[in-house]
Amino acid sequence: MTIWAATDWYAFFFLLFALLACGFAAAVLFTSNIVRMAFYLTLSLGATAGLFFLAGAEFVGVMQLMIYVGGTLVLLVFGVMLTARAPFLSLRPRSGEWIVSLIAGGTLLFLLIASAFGVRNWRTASDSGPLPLAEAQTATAVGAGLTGVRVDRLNRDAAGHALSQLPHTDSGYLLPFVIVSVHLLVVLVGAAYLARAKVRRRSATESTASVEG
Amino acid sequence: MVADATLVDRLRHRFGDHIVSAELETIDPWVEVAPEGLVDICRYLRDEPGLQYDMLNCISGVDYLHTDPKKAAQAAWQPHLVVVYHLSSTITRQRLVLKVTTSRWRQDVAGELPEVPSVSGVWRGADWHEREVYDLMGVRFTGHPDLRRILCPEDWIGHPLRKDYQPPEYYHGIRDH
Amino acid sequence: MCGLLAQITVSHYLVVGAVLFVTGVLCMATKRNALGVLMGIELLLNGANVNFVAFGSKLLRADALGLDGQLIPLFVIVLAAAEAAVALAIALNFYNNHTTVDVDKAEELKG
Amino acid sequence: MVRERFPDQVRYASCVEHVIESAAVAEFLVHTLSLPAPLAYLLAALIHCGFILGLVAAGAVVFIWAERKVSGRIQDRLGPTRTGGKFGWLQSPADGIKVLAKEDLIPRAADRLLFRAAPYVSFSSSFTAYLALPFADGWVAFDTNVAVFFILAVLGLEVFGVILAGYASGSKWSLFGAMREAAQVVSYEVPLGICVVIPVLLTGTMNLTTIANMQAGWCSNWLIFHDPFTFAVFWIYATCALASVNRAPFDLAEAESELVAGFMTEYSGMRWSLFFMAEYSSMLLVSCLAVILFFGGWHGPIPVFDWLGWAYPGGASSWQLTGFLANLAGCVNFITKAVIGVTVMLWIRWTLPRLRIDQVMTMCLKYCVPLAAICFIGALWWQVAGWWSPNHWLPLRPDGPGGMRETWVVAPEAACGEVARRLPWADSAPPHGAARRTLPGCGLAGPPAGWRTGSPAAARGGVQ
Amino acid sequence: MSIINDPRVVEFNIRTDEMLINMGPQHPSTHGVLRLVLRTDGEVVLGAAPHIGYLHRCAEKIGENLAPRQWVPYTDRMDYLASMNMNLGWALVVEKLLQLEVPEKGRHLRVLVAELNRIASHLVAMGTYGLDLGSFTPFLYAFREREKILDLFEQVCGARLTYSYIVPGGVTGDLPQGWLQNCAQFLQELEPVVDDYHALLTSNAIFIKRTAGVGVLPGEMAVNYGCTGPVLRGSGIDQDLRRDGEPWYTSLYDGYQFAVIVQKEGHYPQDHDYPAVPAEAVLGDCWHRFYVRMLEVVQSMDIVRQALDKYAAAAGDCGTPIKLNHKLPPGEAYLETEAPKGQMGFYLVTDGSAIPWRVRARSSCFANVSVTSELCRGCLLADVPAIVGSLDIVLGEIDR
Repeated sequence: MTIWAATDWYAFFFLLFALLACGFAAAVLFTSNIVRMAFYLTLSLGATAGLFFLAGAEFVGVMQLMIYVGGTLVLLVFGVMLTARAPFLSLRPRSGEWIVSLIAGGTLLFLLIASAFGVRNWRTASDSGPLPLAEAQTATAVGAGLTGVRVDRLNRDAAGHALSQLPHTDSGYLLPFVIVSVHLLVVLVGAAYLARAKVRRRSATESTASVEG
Repeated sequence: MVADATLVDRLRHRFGDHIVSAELETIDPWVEVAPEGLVDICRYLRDEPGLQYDMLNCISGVDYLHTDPKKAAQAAWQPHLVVVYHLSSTITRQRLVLKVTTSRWRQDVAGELPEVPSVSGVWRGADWHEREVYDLMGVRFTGHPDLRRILCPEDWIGHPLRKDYQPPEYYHGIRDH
Repeated sequence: MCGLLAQITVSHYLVVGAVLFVTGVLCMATKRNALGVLMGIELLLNGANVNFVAFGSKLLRADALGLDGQLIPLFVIVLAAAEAAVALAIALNFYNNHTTVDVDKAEELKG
Repeated sequence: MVRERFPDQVRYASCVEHVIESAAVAEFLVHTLSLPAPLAYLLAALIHCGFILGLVAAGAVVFIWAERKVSGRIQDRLGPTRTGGKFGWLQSPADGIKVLAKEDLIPRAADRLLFRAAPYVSFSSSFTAYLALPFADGWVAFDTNVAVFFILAVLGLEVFGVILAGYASGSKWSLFGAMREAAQVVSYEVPLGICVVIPVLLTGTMNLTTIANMQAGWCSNWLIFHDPFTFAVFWIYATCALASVNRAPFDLAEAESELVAGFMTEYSGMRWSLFFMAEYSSMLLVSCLAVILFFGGWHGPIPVFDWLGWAYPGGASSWQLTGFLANLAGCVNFITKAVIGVTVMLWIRWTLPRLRIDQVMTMCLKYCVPLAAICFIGALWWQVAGWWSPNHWLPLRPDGPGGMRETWVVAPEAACGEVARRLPWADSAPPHGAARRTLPGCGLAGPPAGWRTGSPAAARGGVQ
Repeated sequence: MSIINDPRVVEFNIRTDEMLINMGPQHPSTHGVLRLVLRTDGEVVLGAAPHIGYLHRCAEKIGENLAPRQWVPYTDRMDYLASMNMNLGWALVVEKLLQLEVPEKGRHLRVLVAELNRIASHLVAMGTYGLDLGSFTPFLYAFREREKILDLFEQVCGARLTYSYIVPGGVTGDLPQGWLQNCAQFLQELEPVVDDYHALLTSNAIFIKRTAGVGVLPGEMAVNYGCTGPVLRGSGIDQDLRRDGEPWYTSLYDGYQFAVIVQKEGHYPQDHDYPAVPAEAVLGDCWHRFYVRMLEVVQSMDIVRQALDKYAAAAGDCGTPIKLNHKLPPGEAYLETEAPKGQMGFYLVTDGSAIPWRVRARSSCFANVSVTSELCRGCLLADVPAIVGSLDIVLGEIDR
């Protein structure tokens, strides 16, 4: 029974998702087959979504699953299939590049990890302890934040009634939200332009070519 | 226009010697034409108002050869091949039979397929029929766009509907029963 | 569990973020396939997102960044999707013109 | 509750709850059976998973049998009659055994790793989506407030398995299936998303339990009857959902008369049956989602248990036999509605010919998207204008003054007022109650977390 | 209009690779062992090359070694869905060579079974066409009714598929007791079911979307390729050998009232209760070919009714089959009959012995399927089964 008492599920799940995310990220790096890379990337991104859930960012986690894993990767696999012909399926990096990149990457990784543990404040939980679960349920707050109301900045009494009003100047993330919306519209139009219609050109050979059996 | 004396006269008048003979007193009257004039005659039959044989129903090959030497000696004909064209018209609803006679082998050299001009330029339906006759009867249709075997495998040897055809004993290692 | 993992803190998340980030950078550096480079970018952005979420999580620290830590990753994700679409379009165009997706061959900027 | 009793375990308790809302079961295990808390949580999680896996597997088995019987009846046949005696009820298990015994073939041209992985990707994603699906008030494995979004996202991953399978098979037919699937995904996901957002918009929450509970009472309270636009949007949802689960007339990825079997061409034995089970469980899933979003979830056409006073009152935190029975009946009610939905899918499959890929894309992008968008605006307008809706016709709940719809908003008044104040039409003061009804979601978490679920979260008071 | 010829459809600026795929000979919707080699660009089929011969059984060569009566079972196996019509074609050409007339009663009996088999064949065509388009149910609905026809045939000749019933000179046996009533009852049962078929397929919106305007075969091209039967009439060419054939064949139908079913541009035949031509449909498309068959089912039902009365009224016997050693006068005869799938022709050359010198079968499906490559050029992959299915081919007849 002691082993059960010592088990910390939070740490367990964190480790699980962290290892999955890092492991599959490494798999993306070391695979040269492009389709498998896409597959590993999905798993890595999915595991990261799990980390987001653990950190209490449910909405971001689901967004990650929906847009990143679902949308982007379907798009990517689409691209892979369109361009996947045997010679390009596995383009291998040159070995010299490998060494240089590994040295640089290793150094970067060391620095980042050192700094991650360097700040004492990050390394330890604050004395007041983490907030309870309910605070993590943030979908509505995120939505309100995007529409310009930072409900999380309201001071509230015990019953949840706001003690003060937000300053008029605080528009939350309304502006970035609008900018991103316009940006997406532009991307949409741009994509439509890239794949725009062209007048069909048909060579005579095409129309008369017969199929070889 | 029915395949009658008037038609034959018309054809003779226009194509002269290309009309070899005509048999009108039989169940299905037929006109025999020379291979050289076949395509022109067919085009005429298809396009000429009043004839308008716009549909090629069938092309058949008939091999006249007695494999039994006794019967061959009694036969009234020398061994030959006949290619029979059955035409009809969806407009006049008339039917016509054309025949082309050719030797069994080109210049009687065994293995050299006899040649008949292709009418696939006149009726596109002739394409497959000619391929079938080529495949099974061994007639080379000159001017055919894609003369390949159609029913037998591409690497089949021989033309099965010929009277002297011997089925192979083995095909890709498979023994014939 | 061992002492280092006795309590999962922001630092642990930062390590994951760092690993993802570095992997992404290496992917971008070493892959010759244009789509592989694109995947490297995705990993890199993802590593950054982990950091944001960790800093913003009130489960890990009381004095956390709060909602900003979630809103910024949202923008990153959305923009990454848009970026992926554009990059894919570029890759496909490149493939159209050069019949290859090897970025090392993309010396000329003209299509 | 957990927090008070196990102050040192609160951290992981709250976080494990995020992964698996096992608190209620875990609490029982800890208190009554005196198990150590971590073990209790593990057991609770396994019980939840077991229930869901059982439901998915049993669902697939039952639906495969039902498909045969329904198709048989539709086609003037009997369907299976012998296996297992009456009605051939053992047919699906018999098929399962047969499939298990089959040789597992992997083509030489296949990418072996991806070929093996693909069925699991499909199956596990359609299984995972069930985690966030409530079956009755509080009967949910993972009570998240982004449940709608979660289910859509995870269901979308099923497609990834299909695409992988098609690519990895090394067969041209499979590749065609995969490409069709990819093309289909990008066309149906957009209208499906818009359709699902409309009930979310009306209820102001993405928590499926709350959405269902807001439709308590008579069937007139169901969201499909909220206004003409929600009524219309249900049919768009049904169309897109049919497309999302690859059922006829949208079964293009596996179109047997065109692509042999599409992405499943090279699969045999167990791997093939995993795809099969994924398909059937997603059918049930989208049907369940439709029931919650449009047909009141576990709240029946007639509020029998509200009359009896058995249903858990709001904020209840302790286990009650009557409440349990009400939930059980609600669960049966819920599954019955979902099964009716699945049966309609079977019926459609055996009636209609298949569409062509360009027609599917045209339909989804050219017709469904604009229609859904119009319905979105229409439903929004209906709500904002506060026009009459059948939802107002009958009291929502006989026991509460004004019904639950009026009382559920516990959001901070100030924040609510803040949003309302900044809206363009803020000056023309909305009618009494309309502000709340139109903008119910501006509270932090809508209803208190764990609202009426009896979970510890409720005890902690949710919002603060 | 096919996709690549459609000016509204534009080319996208994405480089794609052509793919060569083999559809068949083992494929669910090539109606047997037809093999189509498709050159595709994505979903668009740039070219289709049909390959046949996988079911070649040397029937013609075998015919040179058998008496005409012995060859009857080989005709069964040509269009095995319409064996009666195959039998009839062969019997008639032998009789034409022999100038052998069949008694009045036998004539009506032949019309009766041939038209019944036409119904059966068209039902299969309809059912499998639904299957090709992804709708399974019409297939079983069609087979349920066809089953009743097979039961009737079983009562007549003991066989359910390969009848060998109509033989040169007559038939193998007269109808059994009570058969006429059974047949009349079947017609009564079939009548309302036809409406179901129209509801399930002909007027179904998705069915129309999938077939209307797809695989358009202009009348001229149909004639040029030698297409016949419903394929030809669906393209608006008014030819039905039961009315337009040789007297030796049309005399069979003397005294019968029937109107040839032919589709016309913009003409909506409204003299029946069946669905009107949808606006999207183009003359000669898959929908029209399908519709011709559906209307011919009704037409054949009417002919069968007439035949039932005429047969009952006729006196005498049904003809005497020729003997195996019946000498065939030297000569040749060619006769085409209107089989369900098109004009089935037999060519018989004799040299005076009891064994034919040469037997040739002109297959309607052979000509009909040769047009596939023309129709499939530029269509979508999903249209290929729709087009091949609308041609209603039977490989037994094509490969012989």
